Amino acid sequence: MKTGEPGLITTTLEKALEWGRSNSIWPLTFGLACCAIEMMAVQASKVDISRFGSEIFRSSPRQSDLMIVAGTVTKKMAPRVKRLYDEMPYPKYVIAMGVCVIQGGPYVEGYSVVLGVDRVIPVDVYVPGCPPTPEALTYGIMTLQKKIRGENTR
Amino acid sequence: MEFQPGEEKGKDGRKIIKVKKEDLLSTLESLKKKGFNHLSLITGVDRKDYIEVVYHLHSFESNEYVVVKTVTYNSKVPSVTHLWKSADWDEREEYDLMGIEFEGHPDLRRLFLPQNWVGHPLRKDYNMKNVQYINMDEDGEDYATFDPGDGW
Amino acid sequence: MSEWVELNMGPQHPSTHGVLRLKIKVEGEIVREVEPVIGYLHRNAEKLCENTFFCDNLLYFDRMDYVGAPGMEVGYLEAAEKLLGVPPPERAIWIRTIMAELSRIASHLVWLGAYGLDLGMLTPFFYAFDLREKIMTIFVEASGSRLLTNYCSIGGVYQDFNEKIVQEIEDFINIAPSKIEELNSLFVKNDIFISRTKGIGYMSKEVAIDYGVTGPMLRASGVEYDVRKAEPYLAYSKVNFEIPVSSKGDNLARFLVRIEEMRQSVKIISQAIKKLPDGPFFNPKAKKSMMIRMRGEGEVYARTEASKGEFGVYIVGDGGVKPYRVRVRSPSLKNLSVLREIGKNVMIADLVAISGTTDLVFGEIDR
Amino acid sequence: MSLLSFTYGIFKVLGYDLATFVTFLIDSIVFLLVASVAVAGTIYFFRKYMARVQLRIGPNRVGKFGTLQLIADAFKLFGKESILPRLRDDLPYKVAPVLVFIGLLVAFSILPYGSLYYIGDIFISNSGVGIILLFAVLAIMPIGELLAGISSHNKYSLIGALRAVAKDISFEVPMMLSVLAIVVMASARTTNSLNISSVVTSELLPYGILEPLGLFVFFISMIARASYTPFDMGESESELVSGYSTEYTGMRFGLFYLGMFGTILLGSFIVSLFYLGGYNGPYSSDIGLIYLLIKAVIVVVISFTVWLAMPRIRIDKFVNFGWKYLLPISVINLVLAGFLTIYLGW
Amino acid sequence: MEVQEPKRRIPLVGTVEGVLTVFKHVLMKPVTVQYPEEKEYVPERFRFRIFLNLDDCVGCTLCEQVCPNKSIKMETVKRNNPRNKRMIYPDVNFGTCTVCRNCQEICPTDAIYLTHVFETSRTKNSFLYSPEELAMPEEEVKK
Repeated sequence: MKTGEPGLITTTLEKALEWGRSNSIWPLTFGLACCAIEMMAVQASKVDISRFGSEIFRSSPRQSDLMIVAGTVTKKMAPRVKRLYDEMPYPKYVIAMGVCVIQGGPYVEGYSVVLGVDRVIPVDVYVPGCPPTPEALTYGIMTLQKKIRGENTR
Repeated sequence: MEFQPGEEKGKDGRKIIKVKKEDLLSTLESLKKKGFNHLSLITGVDRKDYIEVVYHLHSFESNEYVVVKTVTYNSKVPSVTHLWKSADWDEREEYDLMGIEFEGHPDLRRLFLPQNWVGHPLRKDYNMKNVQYINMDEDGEDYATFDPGDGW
Repeated sequence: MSEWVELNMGPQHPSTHGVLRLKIKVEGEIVREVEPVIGYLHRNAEKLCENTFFCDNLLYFDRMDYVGAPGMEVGYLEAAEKLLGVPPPERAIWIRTIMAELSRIASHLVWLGAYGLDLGMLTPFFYAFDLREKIMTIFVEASGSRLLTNYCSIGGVYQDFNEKIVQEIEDFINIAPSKIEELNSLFVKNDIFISRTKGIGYMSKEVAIDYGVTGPMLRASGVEYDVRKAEPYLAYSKVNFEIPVSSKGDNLARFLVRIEEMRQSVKIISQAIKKLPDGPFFNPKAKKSMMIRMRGEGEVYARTEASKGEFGVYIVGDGGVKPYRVRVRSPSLKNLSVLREIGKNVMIADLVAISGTTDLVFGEIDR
Repeated sequence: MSLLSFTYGIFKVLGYDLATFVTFLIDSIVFLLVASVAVAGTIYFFRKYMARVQLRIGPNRVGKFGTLQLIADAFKLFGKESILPRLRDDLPYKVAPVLVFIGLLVAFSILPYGSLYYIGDIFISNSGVGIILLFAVLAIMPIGELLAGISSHNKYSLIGALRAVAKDISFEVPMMLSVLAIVVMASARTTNSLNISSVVTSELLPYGILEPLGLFVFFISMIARASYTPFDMGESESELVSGYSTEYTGMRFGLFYLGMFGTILLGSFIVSLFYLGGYNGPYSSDIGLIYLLIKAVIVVVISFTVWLAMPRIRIDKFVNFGWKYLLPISVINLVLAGFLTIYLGW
Repeated sequence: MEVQEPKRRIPLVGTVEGVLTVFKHVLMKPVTVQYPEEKEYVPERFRFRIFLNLDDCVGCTLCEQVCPNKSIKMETVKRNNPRNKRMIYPDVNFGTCTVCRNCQEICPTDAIYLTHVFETSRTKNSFLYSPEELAMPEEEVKK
C-alpha cells in the first residue's frame, strides 16, 4: 500500500460517515416564500419526510445540515442567506427549491430579485417547479442522499 | 388631459373627488370629520409629467366609499399621518417605490428597499437594466451599492 | 433605569412566518419597543404587472397570498374584469365563490397549525395540515396545481367542475366541521393556551381603525365589518352566513373569530355546491385566442375579503394590452403595522403569540 | 445477590483485588452502554410515537423499522464540524454539555432497578444517602445549562439560560418537599429511609396513591427538569431559536439532546420508583426489573403525550405557579404525610 | 354574531381532555403515502413538466408570446415536418417555468402540453430543454 492511499479503516469510516450523513439530514427551519408552505407539507403527515430521518427541523443554523432555500431570494435577503449558510457547520448541503431560487422564476425581470441562489451560495440539488409538489421535494432530498453517498446523479 | 378639480363617478361606480394639492389636507380633514375613519390605500400613479396621488377612504359607520385624487408636479404632497396612522407605512411605501415626498411625515424612510437604493422603481423612467448590489454593514443593516455591470 | 438590550428576531426565526425581522428592545424579558423591518421578500409584483398581459398577471397575484391563492385571483379578477368589460357567467361566479372560501379555510388552517407551533404545540400543526391536504386535493383536481392554482382566468375559470370535484367537495364538507371542532378543542380546552391568549395583545377598536386593520383582526376588536356583506361581490349576496365578531380584542378573540370563520366558510360552500347552476363556465368574449389581445382603459378599484382582510386591487389602464399601473392594498401590511402599537410592553413570549395572531404572509406584505 | 456479586462470581478466579477491580470496571462499562442505548432508545421511541400521534410513520428507511436511525444520527453528529464562537468563555463553553450528560449518567447509576432471575438486584451504587445524592446530582444539570447560556456570548442563549435558572429555582423547593414527604412516610417502615432501595422496598402500597398531591408536584417538577413543553422556556424553539444551546454544534449539541431525553427517562424511572411502587409487583419479585420497566414506559408515554399536546407556559406564569401553587401544595402534602405516618401508622 | 369565549371550567380537566384527544390518534391509521414505493393516484389535470409533440408543432410562436416570464424561446431545428415550414420549435427553460399552462391553453394544435412527470431534480443548474429533449421521457434527458 502506497502512502496517501486510504486504508481499509479510513474507507470504512468514510463510508459509515457518508451513510450517517445521508440518512440523518436535519433541515434548517428557513422558509422564504410560497415554497415554504410546500416544505411544511413535506414535514406534514401525508408525505412525512421523517421516514428519511429528516423530520428534526432545527431552527438554529448551528445544528442543521441542510438548507432548503424555499422561495424567492431577494437582494435584501441574499446577504442574510449567505450569513446563515456561513453559520452552518460542515458538511452542509443546500437544496434550491422552486424556480425562483434556480433562475429567478416568474420574477426573472424584476429589479430586486437574485436570479438564482447559486450566485450567493453553492447549491447541491435543484428542484424545479413552482412550487415543486411535496413529492418532487422528496425526490430532491433522495437525490441529495444519493449525492452524499457518491452515487450517480443527474 | 388637463387636471380639473371636481367630482365624478369612476368606472367602478365609486365617487371620485378631484382636488388641487393645496386643498388636499382641508378636504381630507373635512372627510375625516364626516366619519371616513378608514384610510384604505394611498396610490401614486406616474403619468410621466406629473404624479397622481389617490386616496381611498372608507367609513365603517355609513359604509360609504370615496376616492380623493390630486396631482403633484414636483412629487411633493403633504403627509396625512396626523389624520390616520395607517398612512404611515403607505406613505413610506409610496416614497420608496414611487418617489413621492410626503411633507411632514415623521419618519420618511424606504420601507421595502435598502436605504440608499438609487431611483424609485415604479417610476416609468426607472432603468431596470441598472443592477444594484446589496450588502450588510457591521450592524446588520443593508446598504446598496450601484453597479452597472452584471450582477446577481 | 435599567438598560434596554437590542434583540434582533429574524429574518430567519421560527416564529416570524417567513422573513419578518423584528428589531426589539427588551428590558429583561419585557419588550419595550418593536420595529418591524420588512422588504425581504419584495418581489416587485406591481412593477412586473405593468409589463405583462392582463391574463398573465394572475401569476403574480397567486404568489401574493400563497396560502390561499384562489382568494387573490378573485380579488384581481374583480378589478380586471370590470376594466376589460368581460363579466364572468353565473356558473363561474359560483365556482369562484367555492374556491375563494376553500382558500380561506386553507389559509386559516395554515395559520392555526403555525400558531400552535408558535405557542409550542407540536401536534395540531399536523392535524391542521391533514385537513388542509383534503383542500389541496380539491385544488389539484380542479386546477392541476396544489398551491398556486392559477385556476380562475379572465372571463371565467380555466376548466369546469366535474363530478369528481363536486364529490370531493361534498366529502370535505362532511368531515370538515368535526375536524375543525377537534382542532378547536385541542386549543381552547387547554388552560395554558387560555393563559397565553386571554387578555394578551389587547387592541382597541380605535387603534384598529386608525391603523387600517381589517379582516379577522378588526372583527375581533368589535367592528362588524366584512366586505362580503358591506359590498357583496361574487355570489355572497345569495348565500346565508354570519360575520363572527368579538368585542374582547385580545389574542383569544382573534383565535375564536378565525375558527368561527372557518365554520361559516364550510356553511357557504355547502350552500354554494347545492346552488351551483349549469351553463357555460367561460365568457365567450374572453376565449383562448383573445388572451393576449384584451385591452382596458380607465381605472378600477375592487375590494374583496381575502383570508387576511380587505384585499383591494387598483388597476389603471391606458388602452393597451398591459395595465398601466397596478396597486395592491395588502391587508397583512396594515395588520402588521399595528404590531408596533400592541407589541409594546409585553413579554417576549407574548410578542410571539401576538405576532402569530396577525397571520402574516410575506408574499402579500412585501409583494 | 446483586449485579455486583453476580459479576464478581464470574471473575472470582482472578483473586480478590483483581476481581473487584474487573467487576467494577466491567459493570461500569456495561452500565454506561446500557444507559446510552436506553437513552437512544427513548429518542427512537419518541420519534416513532410522535409520528404515530401525528398520523405519520416515522423513521423507517435505516434498518428494520428505522431502528438504526439513532446510530446514523450519532455518526452524523460525530462527523460535523465543531464551530466555537469567537467570543466564548472557553472552559465553561466546553464543560457545559459534558456536565449535563455526566450528571445524568451519575444519576442513573444511583437508582436501583429491581432484580432479575440469576443476576439478582441490579444497581451500581447502593448508597445509604441515595436520595440526597440523587437530588444533589440532579442539581448539577441546571449549572450546565446556565454555563452554556452565559458562555456562548449570544443574546438568545443568555435569555434562555436566565429563564432556565428562574424555572429551576421555582420548582426545586416543591420537588424537594414532596420527596421529603416520601422519606417521612418511608421512615415508619424502614430504618434507612434515605436509601432508595429500602424506600422502594417499603412501598407495598404505591406512595402515589397515598400522596396524590406529591405525585402531581413531583411529575410537574420532573417535566420542568427535563425541560420539554409545557415547561421548555429555557430552549423555547419558537421564541429563543434554541435557547441556551443555540450556539452548540455537532456532538456538543448531541449531548444536550441526549441529556434532555435522558432526563425524561430518568424522571420516569424516579417517578415510578418513588410513587408507583417501583419494582414491586403482584407476583414474583424475581422480575422486579420488568415491573419497573413497564411502569417507566407508561410514565414515558404520558410525558411524551403531554409534550405533544401542550403549549408552552410563560416564564413569569410558571414562576408564579411554582411559588404560589406548587409550594403550598407540597407543604400540605408533607403535613398530610406526617399525619398519615404518625397518627394512622400507614 | 358575537363569538363565545370558552366557559371557565375546573382547572386541568380540559387540559387532560386535550392530552387524551391527542393520545387517541395513536390508534388511528397513518395517512402517509410512502412516496417512492407507493405511487399515489395523480389527478388528471395535475400539471408539471412540459412535453412537446414535434410532429404537431406548427411554429406559430404563440407560446413564446404568452409565456409570462419568457421561459419559452423559439429555436431552429432541422427536421422534416411539412406543417412547420419555418422549422422553429419552442425550447423551454425549466429554471424559470412556473407551470402556469398558458402555453398549453393557447397552443392551436395542442402540440405543447403539460404532463404528470415531476421527478426533475438535478444536481446542476441546467434546465434549458431543447425541442428534442422536450419530446423525450424525463429519465433520458441527461446533461
